[in-house]
Amino acid sequence: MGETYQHQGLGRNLQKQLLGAWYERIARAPETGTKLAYTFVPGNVAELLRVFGFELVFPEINALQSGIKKTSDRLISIAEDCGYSSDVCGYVKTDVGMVVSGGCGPVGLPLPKPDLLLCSFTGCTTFIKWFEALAELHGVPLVMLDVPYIREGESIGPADRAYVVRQLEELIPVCETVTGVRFDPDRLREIVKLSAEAEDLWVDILLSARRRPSPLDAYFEAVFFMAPIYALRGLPECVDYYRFARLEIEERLAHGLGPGPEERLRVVFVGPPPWPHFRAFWELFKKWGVVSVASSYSKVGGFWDEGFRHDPGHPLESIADYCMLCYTNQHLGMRADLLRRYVRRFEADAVVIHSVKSCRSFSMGQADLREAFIKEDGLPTLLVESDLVDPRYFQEAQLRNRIDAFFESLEHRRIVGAAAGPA
Amino acid sequence: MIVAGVDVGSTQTKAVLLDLSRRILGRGITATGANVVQAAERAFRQACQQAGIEEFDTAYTVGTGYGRYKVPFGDAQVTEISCHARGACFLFPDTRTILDIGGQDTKAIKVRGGEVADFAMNDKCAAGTGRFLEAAAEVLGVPLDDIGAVSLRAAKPLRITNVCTVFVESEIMSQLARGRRVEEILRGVHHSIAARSVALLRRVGIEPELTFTGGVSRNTGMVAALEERLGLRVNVSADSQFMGAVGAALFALERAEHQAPRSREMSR
Amino acid sequence: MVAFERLAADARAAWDDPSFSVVRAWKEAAPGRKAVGYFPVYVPLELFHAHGVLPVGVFGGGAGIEIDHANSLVQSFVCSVCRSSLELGLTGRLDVLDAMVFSNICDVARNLSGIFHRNFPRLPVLYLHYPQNPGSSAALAFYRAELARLEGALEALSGRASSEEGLRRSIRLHNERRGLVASLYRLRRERPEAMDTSELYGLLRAGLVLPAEEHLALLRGALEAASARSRRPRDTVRVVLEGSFCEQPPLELLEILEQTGCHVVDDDLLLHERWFDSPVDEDGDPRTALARAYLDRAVVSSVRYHGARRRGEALVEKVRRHGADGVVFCTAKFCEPALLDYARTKEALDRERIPHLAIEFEEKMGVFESVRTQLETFVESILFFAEGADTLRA
Amino acid sequence: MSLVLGVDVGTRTTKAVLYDASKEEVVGRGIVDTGHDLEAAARRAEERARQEAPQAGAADYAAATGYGRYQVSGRDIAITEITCHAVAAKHLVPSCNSVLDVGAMNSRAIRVGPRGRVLSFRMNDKCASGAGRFLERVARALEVPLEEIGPRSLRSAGAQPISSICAVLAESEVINHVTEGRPIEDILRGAHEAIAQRVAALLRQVGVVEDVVLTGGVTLNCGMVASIGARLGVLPIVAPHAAYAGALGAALLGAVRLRKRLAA
Ligand SMILES: Nc1ncnc2c1ncn2[C@@H]1O[C@H](COP(=O)(O)OP(=O)(O)O)[C@@H](O)[C@H]1O
Ligand SMILES: Nc1ncnc2c1ncn2[C@@H]1O[C@H](COP(=O)(O)OP(=O)(O)O)[C@@H](O)[C@H]1O
Ligand code: SF4
Ligand code: SF4
Ligand code: SF4
Repeated sequence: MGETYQHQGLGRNLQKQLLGAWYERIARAPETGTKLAYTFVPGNVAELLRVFGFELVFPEINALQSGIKKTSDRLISIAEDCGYSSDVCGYVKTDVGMVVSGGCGPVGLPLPKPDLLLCSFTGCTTFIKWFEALAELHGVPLVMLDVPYIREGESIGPADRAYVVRQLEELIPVCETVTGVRFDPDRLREIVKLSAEAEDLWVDILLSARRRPSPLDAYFEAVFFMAPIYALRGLPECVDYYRFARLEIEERLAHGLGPGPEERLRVVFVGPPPWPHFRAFWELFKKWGVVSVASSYSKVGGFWDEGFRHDPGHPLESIADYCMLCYTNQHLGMRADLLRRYVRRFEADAVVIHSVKSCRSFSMGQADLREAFIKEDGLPTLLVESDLVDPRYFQEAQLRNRIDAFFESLEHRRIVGAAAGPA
Repeated sequence: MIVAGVDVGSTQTKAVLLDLSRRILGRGITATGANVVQAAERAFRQACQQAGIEEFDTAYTVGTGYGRYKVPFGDAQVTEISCHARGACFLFPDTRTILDIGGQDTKAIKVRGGEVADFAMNDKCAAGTGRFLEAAAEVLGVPLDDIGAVSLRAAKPLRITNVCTVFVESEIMSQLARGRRVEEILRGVHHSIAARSVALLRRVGIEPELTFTGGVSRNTGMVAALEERLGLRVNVSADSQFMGAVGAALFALERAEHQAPRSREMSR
Repeated sequence: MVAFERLAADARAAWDDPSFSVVRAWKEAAPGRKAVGYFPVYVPLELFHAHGVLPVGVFGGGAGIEIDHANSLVQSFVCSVCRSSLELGLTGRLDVLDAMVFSNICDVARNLSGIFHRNFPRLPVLYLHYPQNPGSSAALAFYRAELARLEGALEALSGRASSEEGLRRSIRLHNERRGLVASLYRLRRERPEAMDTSELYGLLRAGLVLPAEEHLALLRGALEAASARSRRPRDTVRVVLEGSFCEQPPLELLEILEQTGCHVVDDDLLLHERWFDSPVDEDGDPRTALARAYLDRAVVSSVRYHGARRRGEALVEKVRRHGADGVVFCTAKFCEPALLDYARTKEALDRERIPHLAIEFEEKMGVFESVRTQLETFVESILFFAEGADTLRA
Repeated sequence: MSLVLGVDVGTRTTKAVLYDASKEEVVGRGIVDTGHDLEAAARRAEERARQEAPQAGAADYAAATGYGRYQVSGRDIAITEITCHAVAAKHLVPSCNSVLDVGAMNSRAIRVGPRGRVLSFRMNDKCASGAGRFLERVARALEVPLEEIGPRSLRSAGAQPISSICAVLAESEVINHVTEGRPIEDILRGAHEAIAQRVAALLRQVGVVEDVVLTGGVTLNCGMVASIGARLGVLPIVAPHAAYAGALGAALLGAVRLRKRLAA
């Protein structure tokens, strides 16, 4: 790619710039008097917090960045020295390691302590333990936002919504006290509108993967493209970012470009990637001409491609729904149906599940999903295990064995043309 | 047309030649040792000699086994997991689960429609592998080929409590010192491996039929211990140790028949 | 008076049975009886009782069953109680149940509800979200709605609505049961020779499968018999056992605790009958009473958010209250709530210079030698070195 | 004189220490191969110790430790090896804060507090890959006497890394290295480093706080001591008569109990 095209690389580069600037704003918050709200990515209430001028800090993103920068193993061992078990979530350990070792963030800038610690209990019970730990480490009280799980065979109930909305209303005076800023409902509507705009654009990008060849790797690339919708949602630069990113994708579409040299197999990816070995992991698939056309992880924050939008007409209600609708807050059956829709909508040949040891919120039940896909849908499904930040669990030889054995048989089937369906 | 499959195992290297009708024409087996390429060539030559053909008569060769990434051998490489699955399903078409116990590793493979659906392996610890049996044979002074038969002479297995091969060696010695009989101890050792294998198999789920492959499947005591543990009849063939090579040869045959473009993997 | 040993054996026969014979027998005794399973840790037992439904604790298969099928549906890094509970279902042992209840104790348990849902289409799965923001003014209304959902399901199943008076009766009965459990714990705390930890555990665990009335009678008998028991007291150290609130340790482990000289003065095993630190209100609106009890008076545990109350402080307070010498963290392998809480509570104990030991267990652990050595060393480190004990020359 | 016997029945060797509690000094030490009869091993070790203290009478108190501690007949108390090693290390080296005991089958890392109290510990008791037996096997495979492997490993110019974690599989790997003509010294160095890495990791789990004291049979191997030091980045102190540390600890604790008994 490169020279002959105008917009290639835009998405990646701009994302880096934006995140860099964001980390700098966080580092300088004590000087600029900006208040920092720590909260979680899935189903976050960014819009409401922004009304009060909070800058947002996401410990998961800090952990993830440490993974990419390959500092997570050191941080994890610091946390393990403090008594954290080798069997608990590596994100928590990476973050605790960062705080304990002096509060230096993943990009080398300081991470000042939170002014508000908002534990949005969205899809992961570990969140509570994590912020309880941060509350103790920073000496800052924890504010809880309890989000009911979407239960088997049901959807959001009126009691669920009322509960979350009421808690959001209760959060407002807390934010007012911390920031000294009065709540302004009009401002909230404006911010919610900006979110919805960015969401529209992002969905365009995601849906482009329906084309053949897909212009985008909806896993290995999308996990970078998705960062602004989490970190910066509700800000004008977020909308701008997706405008530019869409230009890149449109250019690829116009020239029939794909993310790699060749698209031989279209795959739906499930689960977060192994950040410290991101490249190596991608290579294991590239070698087989695998392109991801949809993924669950790029939606950990929200299901815009399934029709959800933040709604300026009902800001709090839509924020509440956003909280409850995130991927890991849904029961397994809904997750399975979503993935099946992806397979159909994006004409995928197979499903690949990367099951991470750290995150049982994602991984518990994935082996059952595989069973369901193979048995009930006749869908070739591969499950591989490693971790999202702990490099110790990334065993390349084992992974290669599994991945090769799987694609070998897919490809062999293709070569010999035998329509050996599943038993 | 003749094709070949070569399985470079951690302990032994095996080669098999097949003709178009999927008949085995020749077999070769040799210790792997330090030089993987030489071992592969030795086994291959042996098989050719046995079949009475010239080496260049083979149309397509697929390499497999732990050595396949180190030294690409043949026209294409396929994982040993796929090869064992292919070989086992060829010899026993109703195979759903495979247990492969080799010299230094043990694998449990679940197959569906002849393809690998899942697998689990133990490859960092000698406990539960052929190496464990070799160690026991050595301590007890019984030739490896005989341990299975000897173990079957005991009425009951002795309970072996340790898992680690090193610890088991001392355990065996103290049992000997306490006057326990060799066959009893051996039966216990076989049962201990069977228990570990079953635990590994449980990780992928056990569904009949179960086919037992790898060098250790030649051991009748091991087959008996497994069947007892599982309460299930286990498929074994005289070619069980060659299963990986047979599978590789079958892949070679299909590729050759379809004059497939060579695998991309190879060009890397 | 029935001998304590007899009652302990009866209790064991009731619970240590992966085929749930007691439940089967209860159902067969009268037509139309329904039994509903629940996964740890807590369910409002009173509601089941008021609808004539038998709540059955499904707390794993223990060491007694082989896992043949569940491993292909649940990955290796998940605790064994999930795996073995699923195996119970996959092998037909849960056919005796008419529904199954799960709650938001951890990520593993909530997704397990989904696995049950897919694999057992004939077993209705009910998921309860216990409110984690007890400070919110909306928590009560929300939780009452959750309880109403549960009641709706129980009513549909049993064909029996619950009256307010009936529900009050159930609350009274369960208050009494909780009172007996508390008395047994008090006795054990004061006179370890009255009963072993494993015996007390067995008595409590029988309550997972027995109807409340029967269990009440068992506990009453046991309290009387144990009080009359006289055995030789042993040289022990007083410990609080912490971390086994969901997956239950093998009985052998509890016995080893005793053998190595740990006098367990309090624990968090089987919290379902010790969930509240004071009785549920018996007079007002019973549903509000149950909801309020959960929000205001639930014991501190790893599976519930307790507002500003710090886990470490609560544990230190527990240690002081019972005059314990130390804490044994006994956590299920891969149990994230327990392991994460360990890291933080450990710090509080260190600050207070309270000795502690961490051990991990699995339902089917073959060898206990290592655990035994660790416990022995721990006991020795207290026995030989306690303040005031004859000191070693440095 | 009140005499205390401390006996440590290990997996490979059994050690006995005779301790004069009134003079607070060790009067005899004995070491024998454990063999299969644990009870007899304890007796033989005691006899050996008595050869150094022919004038000693019957022991007033016997404390047993080690993996065969429950097999010692006539013991007054059985104590775990962890408690014993900690007490002995603190006794021998009062500045001690961390102890690393590497035996034939097990390695133990201990953080010790005042008076030798165990603060926390870790052990490796399921897998032989991080203990002395690994070295014995390598020595055997290379046909080098055990006493010489340490000194020879120190003559190596560069270690030949051993990639297998398993003691058994490492043996085959070692043989392959020999076939490929790698120098014996380098292979030995590699084997020592492999163990050092594992035991150092174990110690790091409880905290490396100086002074670090080494105990157990592996301290007889100067190559191991050097490798462990290099791995930890601190100079470990080899306790005097380190192989007897377990037995000494048992004797010291036995003396405490004896005093208590006499006082009662
Ligand atoms: N006749 C036999 N009886 C018992 N065990 C045998 C026999 N032949 C081979 N083995 C075992 O088989 C192992 C080799 O198995 P193999 O599957 O060839 O291993 P790999 O593929 O890992 O090199 C040897 O380690 C040995 O323990
Ligand atoms: N003379 C020696 N030279 C070098 N290493 C030795 C020597 N004697 C014993 N060892 C090492 O010490 C180990 C035995 O340690 P020891 O503490 O006696 O074990 P245990 O207490 O488990 O019996 C052996 O495995 C060996 O590696
Ligand atoms: S368990 Fe998963 S969702 Fe929860 S904090 Fe860890 S990585 Fe995030
Ligand atoms: S030393 Fe023993 S337990 Fe350790 S890896 Fe080798 S065989 Fe397994
Ligand atoms: S044992 Fe722990 S992880 Fe497992 S279900 Fe229970 S609370 Fe969850």
